[in-house]
Amino acid sequence: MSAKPKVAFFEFTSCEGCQLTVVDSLQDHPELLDAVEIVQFREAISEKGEDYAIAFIEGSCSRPSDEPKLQAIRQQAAIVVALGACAHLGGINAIRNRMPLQEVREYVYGDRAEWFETYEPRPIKDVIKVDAVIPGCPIDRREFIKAVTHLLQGRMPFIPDQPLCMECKLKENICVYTRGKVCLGPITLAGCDAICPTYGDGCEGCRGLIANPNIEAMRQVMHEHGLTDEAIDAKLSMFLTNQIMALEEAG
Amino acid sequence: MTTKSLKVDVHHLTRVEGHGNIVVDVQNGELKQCELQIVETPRFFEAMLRGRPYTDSSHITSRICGICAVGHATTSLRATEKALGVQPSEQTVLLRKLNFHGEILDSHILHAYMLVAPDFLGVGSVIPLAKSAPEVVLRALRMKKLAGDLCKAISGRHTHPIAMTVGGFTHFPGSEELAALRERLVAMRADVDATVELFSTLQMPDFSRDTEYIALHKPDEYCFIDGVIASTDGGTWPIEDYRRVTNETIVRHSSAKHTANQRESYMVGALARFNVNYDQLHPRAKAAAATLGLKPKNTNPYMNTVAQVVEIVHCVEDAIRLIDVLLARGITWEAPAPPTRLSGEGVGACDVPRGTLFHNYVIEDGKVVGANCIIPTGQNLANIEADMRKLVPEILDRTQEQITQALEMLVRAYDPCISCSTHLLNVQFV
Amino acid sequence: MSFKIMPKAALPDWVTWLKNRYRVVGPTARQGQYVFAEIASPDELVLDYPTSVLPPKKYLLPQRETLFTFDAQSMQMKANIEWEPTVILGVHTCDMHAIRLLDKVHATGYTDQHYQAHRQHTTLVSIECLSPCMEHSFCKSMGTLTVPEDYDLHLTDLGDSYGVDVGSEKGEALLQGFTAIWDPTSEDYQRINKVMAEKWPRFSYRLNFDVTELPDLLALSNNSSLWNELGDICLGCGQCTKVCPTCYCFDVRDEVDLSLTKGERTRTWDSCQIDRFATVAGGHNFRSTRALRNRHRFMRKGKYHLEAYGLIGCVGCGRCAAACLVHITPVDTFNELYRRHKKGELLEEAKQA
Amino acid sequence: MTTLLKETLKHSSIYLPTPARITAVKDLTALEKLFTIELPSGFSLNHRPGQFVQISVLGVGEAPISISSSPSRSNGSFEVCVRRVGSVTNAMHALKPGAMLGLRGPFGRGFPVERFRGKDILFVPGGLGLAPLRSLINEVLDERGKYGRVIILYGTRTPADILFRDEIAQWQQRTDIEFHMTVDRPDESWTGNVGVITTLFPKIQIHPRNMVAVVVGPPVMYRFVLMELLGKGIAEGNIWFSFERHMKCGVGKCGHCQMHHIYTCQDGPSFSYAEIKHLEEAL
Ligand SMILES: Cc1cc2nc3c(=O)[nH]c(=O)nc-3n(C[C@H](O)[C@H](O)[C@H](O)COP(=O)(O)OP(=O)(O)OC[C@H]3O[C@@H](n4cnc5c(N)ncnc54)[C@H](O)[C@@H]3O)c2cc1C
Ligand code: SF4
Ligand code: SF4
Ligand code: SF4
Repeated sequence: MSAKPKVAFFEFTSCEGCQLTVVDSLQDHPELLDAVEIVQFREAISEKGEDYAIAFIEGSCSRPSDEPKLQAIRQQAAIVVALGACAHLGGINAIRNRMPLQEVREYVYGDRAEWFETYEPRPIKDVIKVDAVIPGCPIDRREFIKAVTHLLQGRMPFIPDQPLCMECKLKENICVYTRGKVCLGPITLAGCDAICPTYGDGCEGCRGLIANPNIEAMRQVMHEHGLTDEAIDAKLSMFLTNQIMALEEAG
Repeated sequence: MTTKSLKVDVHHLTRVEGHGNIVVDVQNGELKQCELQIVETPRFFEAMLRGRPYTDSSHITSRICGICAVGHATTSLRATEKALGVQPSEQTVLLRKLNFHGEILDSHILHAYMLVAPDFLGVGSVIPLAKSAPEVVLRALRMKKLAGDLCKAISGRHTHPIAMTVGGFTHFPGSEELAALRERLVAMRADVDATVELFSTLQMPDFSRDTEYIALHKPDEYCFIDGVIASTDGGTWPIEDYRRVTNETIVRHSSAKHTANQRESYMVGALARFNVNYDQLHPRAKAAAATLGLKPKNTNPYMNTVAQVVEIVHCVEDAIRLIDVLLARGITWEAPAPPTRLSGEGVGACDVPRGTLFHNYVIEDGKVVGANCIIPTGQNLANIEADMRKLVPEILDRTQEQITQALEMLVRAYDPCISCSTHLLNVQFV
Repeated sequence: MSFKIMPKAALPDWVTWLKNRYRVVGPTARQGQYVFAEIASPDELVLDYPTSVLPPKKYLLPQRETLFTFDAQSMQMKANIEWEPTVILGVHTCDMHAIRLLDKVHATGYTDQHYQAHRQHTTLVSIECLSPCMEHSFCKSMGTLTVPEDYDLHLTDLGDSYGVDVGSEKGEALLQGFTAIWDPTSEDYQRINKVMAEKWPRFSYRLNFDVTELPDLLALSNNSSLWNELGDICLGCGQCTKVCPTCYCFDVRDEVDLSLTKGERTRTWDSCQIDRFATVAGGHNFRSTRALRNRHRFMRKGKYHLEAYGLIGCVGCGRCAAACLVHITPVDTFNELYRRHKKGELLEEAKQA
Repeated sequence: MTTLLKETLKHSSIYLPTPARITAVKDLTALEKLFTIELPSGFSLNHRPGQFVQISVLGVGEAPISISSSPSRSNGSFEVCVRRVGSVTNAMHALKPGAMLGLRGPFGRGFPVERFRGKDILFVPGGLGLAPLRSLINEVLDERGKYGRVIILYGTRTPADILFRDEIAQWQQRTDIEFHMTVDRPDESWTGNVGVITTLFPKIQIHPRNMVAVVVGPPVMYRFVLMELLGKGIAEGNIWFSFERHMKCGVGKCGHCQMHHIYTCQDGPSFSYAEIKHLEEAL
């Protein structure tokens, strides 16, 4: 690609941790600023260009009035990339999707619930067409840079399509199950370098499910390691609520 | 007296975390409307914690904010630990403090260099700055990397720490790793000095408004974790009494709630900490404050950024000290301290980069049944509006552009974390 | 070649002595398990370890390895053949058999120079297993409880000393000039005879049939419903293949810098248990179910390798069984097939297919 | 003159490609392009029909691609026909004449052409299968006298998928070739046969004793064509396929192409039915 592609960053319901990770990626790759032209990035810059070709969207869509904004971005951008678990899966925001919406609203806003607009948080692919995903909560810095090189090459970012256990074992981590904890590694996509198990915690599934996951077997394993059905449900709903609800719907 | 009319409508303020609008309406010299509107989507974190195992809370609430993730996690763990009678070990306490310094450094460097400095250096953002003053940007990136690496060594990563758990840690840094970080921190002093020098040359707008400053306080250290709530207006409160200090109210133009203590509003954050805890600062930080022309009690909110620079100095020095203590003790791979009960209520409080943060949980049989989080920016909102109300008339003779910029810079000086502050809740525990 | 005795007290000195000449790796403790790692000081070495998480093959076929670096603009390419004179201490006999198979694979047909470079500069110091290392190992059944002939040095724990069998010149070189060893006395011979005689009863045969029957048993099992049963419980996580000392499949990827010029092509361990492993363009997956992928793995271990390389593909180390969260194990799988075979079920199922 | 393979083997790594230049690119369909690749001077390809090369776009990756030109016509350069399906193949499609690629190979054992001499040959390419088969077809046509009847049955999904139209036009003209074509789904312009490839079989006479059949196409096609051929009494050893399997190395190491104990890249990709009929995973 000859001219620097113009890129823009947008955020919807999110913690902005993924955008922060983008900023952090400059620490090791300041040349990123030579490779692309950032025309919009509200968290970090005041400039505002509307002629972007690649849009990175962070955050889930969690209210109807976000939808037209997403559509406007889709209109402009040749390539839309979902940045992080919120945009990719609905993320942590979707924990509440198994709870009755009205109850959730009233718990937090009491009798003022109607003041604030919301609905079930969803991945942006449920609202607009998404061309590529950079998964994770937050995204992985190296993977972000890699994804940008792929986009510069004119191809879609390659995201590993294998379970996390594969990466975890490459690092020769001690399986967290043998350390008395549970982990969603067997059903979660790799690519984060198994960072949670590496630091002694079980994977929470932030990168989303592998293709054809064996959820039933995963539940069985967690059961065997002492989790109640309720605790298993909690594990599977940290990041995976929407994906698992979709699987349930599909039967 | 001017009879000027003016409408300022900054839609989606940039270089802050989260979505906020500034709306000012002056008609014939009279200030009709002056609001910082928080238009971020409501997040419902408190509702999301309910019914889940207490071990999830820190991981979920860390996702309130990507910048204060360690702060949220630490506060959450403290709330849970108090609820369940967990006594963390001395090593845990030390590691948490060190981790916290990493986050304060990371956040302050980001704010001071990348979000605020462009305003003073006449550029729109860090991107043109990278061209016009590459050494400044590279220095910021270098310092920020070290801050991030500090967090990484202790908890796996800064944004959404991994190894922090109720009662302790699930992973420990090696002593070579700590020693290497110490060496880098020592070497970073040159960058820190350059930072002090840079900010001592930036002319902060001349504005002041006396208000109540609130921060956590401990007599023997510059406090970030635990302590008591202290006010420059006098008085201390145990953190369990946080509701008596924060007195939240709902306002319609904001999906975040306003707070007030002994006056109509109060301020939290670096400047508040500086005003409350000046005595506990590291001598090098006090020296830096002198260089920067910052003395307690300072009532210019624009100086919050300068107070952050002072804290950068403090945190680097204290991090070196903490590493020395840790290395002298030796790191042990210890199991997290266990809960002594599975039901209870607890309040955790930390002074995170942007100010005092409270988490309050009620746990029953290991499950969270009630949660309340009060976020620094939420506490600052009323104070920011009060500042704006005082500032606008003072600068009404300027152009609309200048006024807008002054207001933007004012809000930015608070380093608001809008995505954090949108929880707006009115939770009554039974 | 020869047989020597080294007092245990001399081991630290020997390790230090080796460290001055080689990169020395061996089993070390990590959070209650053992991993092969570079030995920084002799007291880190644990020679009587049960088993390691990953087999020592990682020094011959690293988890990630750069094949070559390139400049995409100038089309300059430079092979990355890496090696470091390395001594691997404390290799169990099962892993020695596995390395033998890897040697065969990488020398059959085209030569893989990357593997060869590592291999040629590696000296293997194996150790006699005197009791089963864990509940899952079944080396006795697989015939891997004795060291294959091509060892360099082989240690046997004789109590306060090690018997040191020298198997090659490479092995000999590890002792050249090290003086704290001596020729065995008749007492030493008696001791080694005793140790060796006593070890056998400690191990049991865990396959209910002789391993020589395994390939034929598997040949009959193509249509067994057992594969579907395994497929139902298998998580498809691929851990079994990562920890296996005889697995060697890899994936290849390019990485390039942001200017799209300089980069490298790397290979990474892959796994046939992963969904897309056998998928081709157009989307056809030749092993589309976990059942088929499980079948492939066990066939490879018990049959295909024998046909392709003359060596059986499983060395009975038991790592895959220990790693499997849903308890799929070679022993249970093979025994269950055998049981079904005896009941005539396999033939029945084959006929129906 | 050295062969590309010898050069590949001389490298310090079997995985190191040799740079080569694209000299021509021709659109065949919306998805397929024909690339002419020039070997470095002094090199010959010296391949057998049915063999493939590993083509690299540095920075993107490597893919196994069959050699589409015949040995007799691969003097200093050769042709490959590439369908764009993913990263490497898309990257190739973006390349213009003059661009550089990396080459390794040729790999695989190819078809045993000598054993086909004197026999009637039935070619059954389906879709992209014509790309590899074209190498063999042209080899046979260039040595036409050495073979018996030459029959080609070509099937594609739609008329738009037809490859090598110019050459097909020539084949259709020739009286020494029996050529039949079909599409699964016709468009308005199509006047020929409609239906899957097996619907062409009734159009030809087969004497099984003297016939070799070579079938290359998508996996789904093989079973049906095989049944047809066996039904006509053609010997199992005379029915040949070329298999596509996922491949990463091309030299029997990466394990991806393994079916049973056989490495498709080394032992194939061409196999006779006799060789693989007992292999559960082959067809
Ligand atoms: C012996 C052989 C000869 C071939 N000849 C030709 C040919 O003449 N013309 C042609 O267009 N194609 C040919 N192919 C197919 C071609 O190799 C694949 O289309 C190509 O590898 C896809 O690579 P990619 O990077 O473009 O796709 P990717 O982005 O890697 O993936 C796209 C899809 O292709 C699959 N795939 C990836 N790598 C391979 C691989 N190495 N082998 C098979 N499938 C793969 C993936 O699983 C995925 O489904 C041949 C394949 C083989 C094995
Ligand atoms: S995916 Fe995680 S890190 Fe990224 S914005 Fe969402 S909550 Fe924050
Ligand atoms: S280990 Fe799991 S939860 Fe942790 S970052 Fe990786 S995918 Fe996300
Ligand atoms: S198949 Fe299992 S038991 Fe056999 S060698 Fe591999 S890991 Fe060890």
